[in-house]
Amino acid sequence: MDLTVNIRKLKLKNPVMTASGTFGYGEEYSEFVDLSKLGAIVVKGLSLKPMEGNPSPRIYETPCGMLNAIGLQNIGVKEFLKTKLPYIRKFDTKLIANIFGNTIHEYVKLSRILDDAGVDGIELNVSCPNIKKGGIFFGTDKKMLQKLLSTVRANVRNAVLITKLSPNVSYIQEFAKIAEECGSDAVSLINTIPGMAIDIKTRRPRIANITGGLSGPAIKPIAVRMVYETFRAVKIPVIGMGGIMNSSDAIEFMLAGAAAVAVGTANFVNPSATIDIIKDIESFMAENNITDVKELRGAVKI
Amino acid sequence: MDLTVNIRKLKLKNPVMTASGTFGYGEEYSEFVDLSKLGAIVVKGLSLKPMEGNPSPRIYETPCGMLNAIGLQNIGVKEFLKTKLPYIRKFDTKLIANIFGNTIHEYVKLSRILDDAGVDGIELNVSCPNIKKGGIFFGTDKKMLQKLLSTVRANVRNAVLITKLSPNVSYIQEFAKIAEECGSDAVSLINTIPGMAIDIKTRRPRIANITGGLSGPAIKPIAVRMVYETFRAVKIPVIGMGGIMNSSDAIEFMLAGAAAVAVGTANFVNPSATIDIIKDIESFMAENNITDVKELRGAVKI
Amino acid sequence: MSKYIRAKITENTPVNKDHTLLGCESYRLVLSPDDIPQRSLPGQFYMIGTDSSYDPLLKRPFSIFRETSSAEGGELQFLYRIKGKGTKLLKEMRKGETVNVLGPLGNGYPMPDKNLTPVLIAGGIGIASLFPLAEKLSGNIHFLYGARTKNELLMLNELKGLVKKELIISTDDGSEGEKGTVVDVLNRFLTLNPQLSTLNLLYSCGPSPMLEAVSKFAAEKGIKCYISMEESMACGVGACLGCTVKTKKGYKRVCKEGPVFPSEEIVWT
Amino acid sequence: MSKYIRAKITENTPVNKDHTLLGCESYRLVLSPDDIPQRSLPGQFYMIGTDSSYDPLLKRPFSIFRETSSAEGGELQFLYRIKGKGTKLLKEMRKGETVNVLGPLGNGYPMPDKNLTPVLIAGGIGIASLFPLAEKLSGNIHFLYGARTKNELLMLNELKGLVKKELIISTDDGSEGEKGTVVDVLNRFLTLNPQLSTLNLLYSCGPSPMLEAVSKFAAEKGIKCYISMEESMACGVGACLGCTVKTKKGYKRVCKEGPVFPSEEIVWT
Ligand SMILES: Cc1cc2nc3c(=O)[nH]c(=O)nc-3n(C[C@H](O)[C@H](O)[C@H](O)COP(=O)(O)OP(=O)(O)OC[C@H]3O[C@@H](n4cnc5c(N)ncnc54)[C@H](O)[C@@H]3O)c2cc1C
Ligand SMILES: Cc1cc2nc3c(=O)[nH]c(=O)nc-3n(C[C@H](O)[C@H](O)[C@H](O)COP(=O)(O)OP(=O)(O)OC[C@H]3O[C@@H](n4cnc5c(N)ncnc54)[C@H](O)[C@@H]3O)c2cc1C
Ligand SMILES: Cc1cc2nc3c(=O)[nH]c(=O)nc-3n(C[C@H](O)[C@H](O)[C@H](O)COP(=O)(O)O)c2cc1C
Ligand SMILES: Cc1cc2nc3c(=O)[nH]c(=O)nc-3n(C[C@H](O)[C@H](O)[C@H](O)COP(=O)(O)O)c2cc1C
Ligand code: FES
Ligand code: FES
Repeated sequence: MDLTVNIRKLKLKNPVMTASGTFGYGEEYSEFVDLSKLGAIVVKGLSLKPMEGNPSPRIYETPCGMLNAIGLQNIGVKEFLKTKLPYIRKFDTKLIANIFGNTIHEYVKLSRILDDAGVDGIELNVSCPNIKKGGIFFGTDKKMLQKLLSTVRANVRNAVLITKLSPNVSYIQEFAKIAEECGSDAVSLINTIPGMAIDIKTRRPRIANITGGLSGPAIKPIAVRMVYETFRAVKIPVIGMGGIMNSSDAIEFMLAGAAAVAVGTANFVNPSATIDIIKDIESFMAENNITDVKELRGAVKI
Repeated sequence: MDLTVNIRKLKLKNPVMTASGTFGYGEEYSEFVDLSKLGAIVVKGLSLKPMEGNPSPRIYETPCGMLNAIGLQNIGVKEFLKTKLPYIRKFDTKLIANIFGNTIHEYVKLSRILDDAGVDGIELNVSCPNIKKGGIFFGTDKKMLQKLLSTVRANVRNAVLITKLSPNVSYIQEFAKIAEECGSDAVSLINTIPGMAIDIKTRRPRIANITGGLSGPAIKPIAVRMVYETFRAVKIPVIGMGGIMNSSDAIEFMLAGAAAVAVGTANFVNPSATIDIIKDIESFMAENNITDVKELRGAVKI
Repeated sequence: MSKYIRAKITENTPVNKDHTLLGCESYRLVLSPDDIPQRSLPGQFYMIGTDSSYDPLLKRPFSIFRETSSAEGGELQFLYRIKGKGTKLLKEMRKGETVNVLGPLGNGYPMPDKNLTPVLIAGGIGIASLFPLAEKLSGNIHFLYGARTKNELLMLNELKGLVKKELIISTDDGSEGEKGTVVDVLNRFLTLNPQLSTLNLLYSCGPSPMLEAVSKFAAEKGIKCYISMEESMACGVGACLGCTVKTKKGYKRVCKEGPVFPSEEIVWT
Repeated sequence: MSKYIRAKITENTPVNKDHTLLGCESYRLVLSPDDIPQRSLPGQFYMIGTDSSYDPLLKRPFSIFRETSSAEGGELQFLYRIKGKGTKLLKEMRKGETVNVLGPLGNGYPMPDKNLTPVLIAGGIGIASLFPLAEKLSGNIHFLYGARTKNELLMLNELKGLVKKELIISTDDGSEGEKGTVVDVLNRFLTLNPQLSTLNLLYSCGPSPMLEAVSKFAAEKGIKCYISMEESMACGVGACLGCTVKTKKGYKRVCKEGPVFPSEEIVWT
């Protein structure tokens, strides 16, 4: 049975990775998951300098989902390279660094540092605010995205370059096409969907940041639709995520067109979700006489 | 205790209306709901000619939500005026007709017919495909929306004109502003969010139409955020909906900025949801010494 | 008048012997509603749900299997098979807990002419809907009842006591009764009893492929046939237009114009 | 090592007399896990959840109240108060049903020097976390326990048997023990026992405003104080950064660096 998948030149032992920000730096889950069994570990979003993040409350549960506004708290790329990278390198898995910057320059610098440090993949989170243009996001502005991606592309030589798309657009496939044209090796989707909740007793937002990103099973139908639309629009691999809780969900994303999948909020519900999903995909393949997991890709019958 | 709210010149006895397509033509729920107690009844989307709708399956349950692709099946405006309007008129409530067309001309014709027939409000569903431009939606194209709304505006004299916005955009408030500028009396949001689900056994989409619209509690955080953003951007009243299941949800939408709310999927879960919500809003007001429901509007503390 | 009421569970227990076998797990649910709803007709159904969580969200439709009323109040009985999320959670519910029920809904089976002895054809859990029809007709019927395997068959003793004409049991795997599908059996039955074909009437409830086969059979032989259709439902009251089936007169709502349709009306796709 | 295991419910029953009173409803949950996790420290916690539905989705954190182990296996005990959706559903669960538990998590209370007799200050359901500390210290402590009203007080008899020094009960409404907040009581207590102030140590667990008041009090008097903080949690293992509190050294995770923090580290906002 062949579980391997390729994200361009990067070969994963299986299609299951972790979603950025939901698996820490791998270490946090090492008691529950044999990290060597994962297709890849995508770490919490990194910035050039360490970031403090947002005040509390940062998370709030909603029906079949959760809002979060962590505010991209992270230890910064320097500390990451010093302490976290060596740790993950002890395991037989691929490492993908998720990054974000406030300017194109910051993205370029980060990508270069990480590429030089030999990470396997770099995932650009383009849904964070661009300070220069105040409130405009790379991920929802096509021209900005184009500029960002082509500049970063010219600076990354070894790592595969993945663009993580924002779901907060009318036609996500148009953004995926831009990523493809600018030389992204793959696109990943979806990031969380902006949402809000209010405590009717105190009349305050449930999240200190006012709004937060919605994740979990609640958003799965939206994510599957976007993966389907994107798969039909681009030739580069699509990494699908958004509410994947079990192997059926993972297979659903692959049928919609995902070459690989990422497991996010499910880690919180079941710390060994990733491992369970890998095992259960294998059982599903065995039961259905599927010898190569790649057969599932985009195999939805229309 | 004052529960009345105004949608411009239209005065509702309370802020609770039904969401289009979830309450039939009122009659279907008359065994469970005293229709005279409702703020307004918004009927199933009407077109000029009767429409057949989509093949089955049309609905599928998802985590805390449901997908639907009814395909705008309806009896057509003529039959509506003949049999359904007179029925609803027997009750002491307001009647809002939800309409959609394939061309601007169709919207205009429908609005005129309904305005002449004396409906209290006309809600334009602008999230349906524009056949002329193949796949472009009025609701996600600002220029098209502008053209549509200003033309319809010039043709509606008595009914209040409500534009029902699509959530499938990056910044819904920009579309709300266009509605305001073009003379809409109010905006309503959100419509369902496009989604998809696949049966991994048969590999077929769960909905015959491939994609469907996601509604229910799952989308509430997205809807609350959009109402909040819209309320801050326009002066015209905002009608909030999306996953309202109970009075707390309804109050949450009002705190975010909704002048009135619409109850959709909740009717399926509890056929007397609308009535329960009205009663429970009253109790909440009594317990919290709120004498006028309008005090809640946009009263979230930031 | 249908009603929306709370009902206490008075029983929720397995009904078949080896009920843990995959795909066979069936339960009997007995409810005593707060308020007695209108008496139902055979073939009508209730929407049943809980309000403890939004997952599952929608109510699920179940045929009314039996209704009793006494001085202390009425009772509603259902037979259900475990299928997915909703039924899995339903079976976890205990005596004393409450569910919300909406009903009775739908049209129910039209009554046959007094001089007819109709043939009832149940497949699998379709028994839940045809059993009360058999009771209402005082057993003056032929009953063909098929399932995939022995374990899936329910209410066999009750049927034996009730049915006054032929009762033919069949299973796909031959583990009980005749071997073959219920349609095979129907074919053989009517070939052996040709006098029944012309003057008779069929009623059928079961999985969709079976209903389609029965309908085709009825059309070929020119026999009037009523079938109870299944579609996913949201509202159950005709408002959402979610449960439609294609008929020669356009889409019709299973929850309102159905679930029982004359088989010749259905457009099979 | 913390573990993620399934555990059968062996008890899930109300613990206070008039437990239906609003805001007071408290339960004891006893679990027998499939696999015995590492012994916990007082102040550590478990994340508890079910997998029957995605609503509620996340596990909820509960302090470990008691741990026993015998030849047949270990038992985990929790005390919980009904708050929202998750706890409401938890109380509906019956003996024999299973939950998923993740733990033990967090740091737990640091042990005091042998020559000290610390003062433990519990507010409301905070008793669940401080009771095992009192046990571990063999009752060689002073214990101040406050609640809004009589009905909210739990484990009074057990406390009376356990605490060897002062045990002072208080309620906001005066329905049991002294009238006033636990901080009022603390104030009076240390004024009456000035010798305790300088050499002593406070441990506190309870609602956030109480912890803030205790912290301020400790700072004023220059007493070392450990408090157990509460924040909404998603992962419980330090991965999501959802549960942070502001400290003088930046945001720290309640689930990992906490839940117990030296009170002087916290930046109250
Ligand atoms: C009129 C009518 C009467 C019925 N009577 C009975 C009965 O007496 N006993 C019995 O065991 N079953 C009966 N069914 C089928 C029963 O409603 C489904 O098995 C049940 O809804 C499955 O729910 P689930 O959550 O377990 O499965 P899931 O597959 O998880 O359900 C997912 C969704 O699909 C819908 N759905 C899936 N299958 C069906 C179906 N076959 N029919 C309708 N909705 C479906 C559910 O309502 C839900 O929204 C009847 C169906 C109809 C339409
Ligand atoms: C370390 C720690 C130990 C705890 N020990 C106990 C205990 O022993 N007994 C007890 O009764 N309670 C304890 N709590 C509080 C308990 O976790 C909450 O009361 C519970 O999560 C509320 O869940 P709910 O679904 O009923 O309420 P809801 O308000 O519906 O919860 C909604 C969401 O907010 C979160 N949340 C709400 N309030 C809290 C809170 N105070 N702390 C953390 N998350 C919260 C929930 O996890 C959930 O995601 C502890 C909390 C922490 C952080
Ligand atoms: C707590 C939390 C933190 C996250 N942090 C990041 C991040 O740093 N960078 C990023 O690209 N996505 C981040 N995400 C988004 C996830 O990677 C993922 O795209 C999203 O949660 C949808 O998947 P899920 O529904 O499986 O969680 C975060 C999500 C959560 C819930
Ligand atoms: C079955 C169904 C049919 C609908 N039909 C229409 C429609 O005809 N016109 C329209 O504008 N919105 C329609 N909607 C959208 C609802 O009016 C509402 O905007 C949406 O469902 C979100 O609210 P809810 O989550 O409370 O259901 C429909 C929704 C559902 C579930
Ligand atoms: S279920 Fe809504 S119309 Fe039939
Ligand atoms: S709960 Fe996730 S870091 Fe603490």
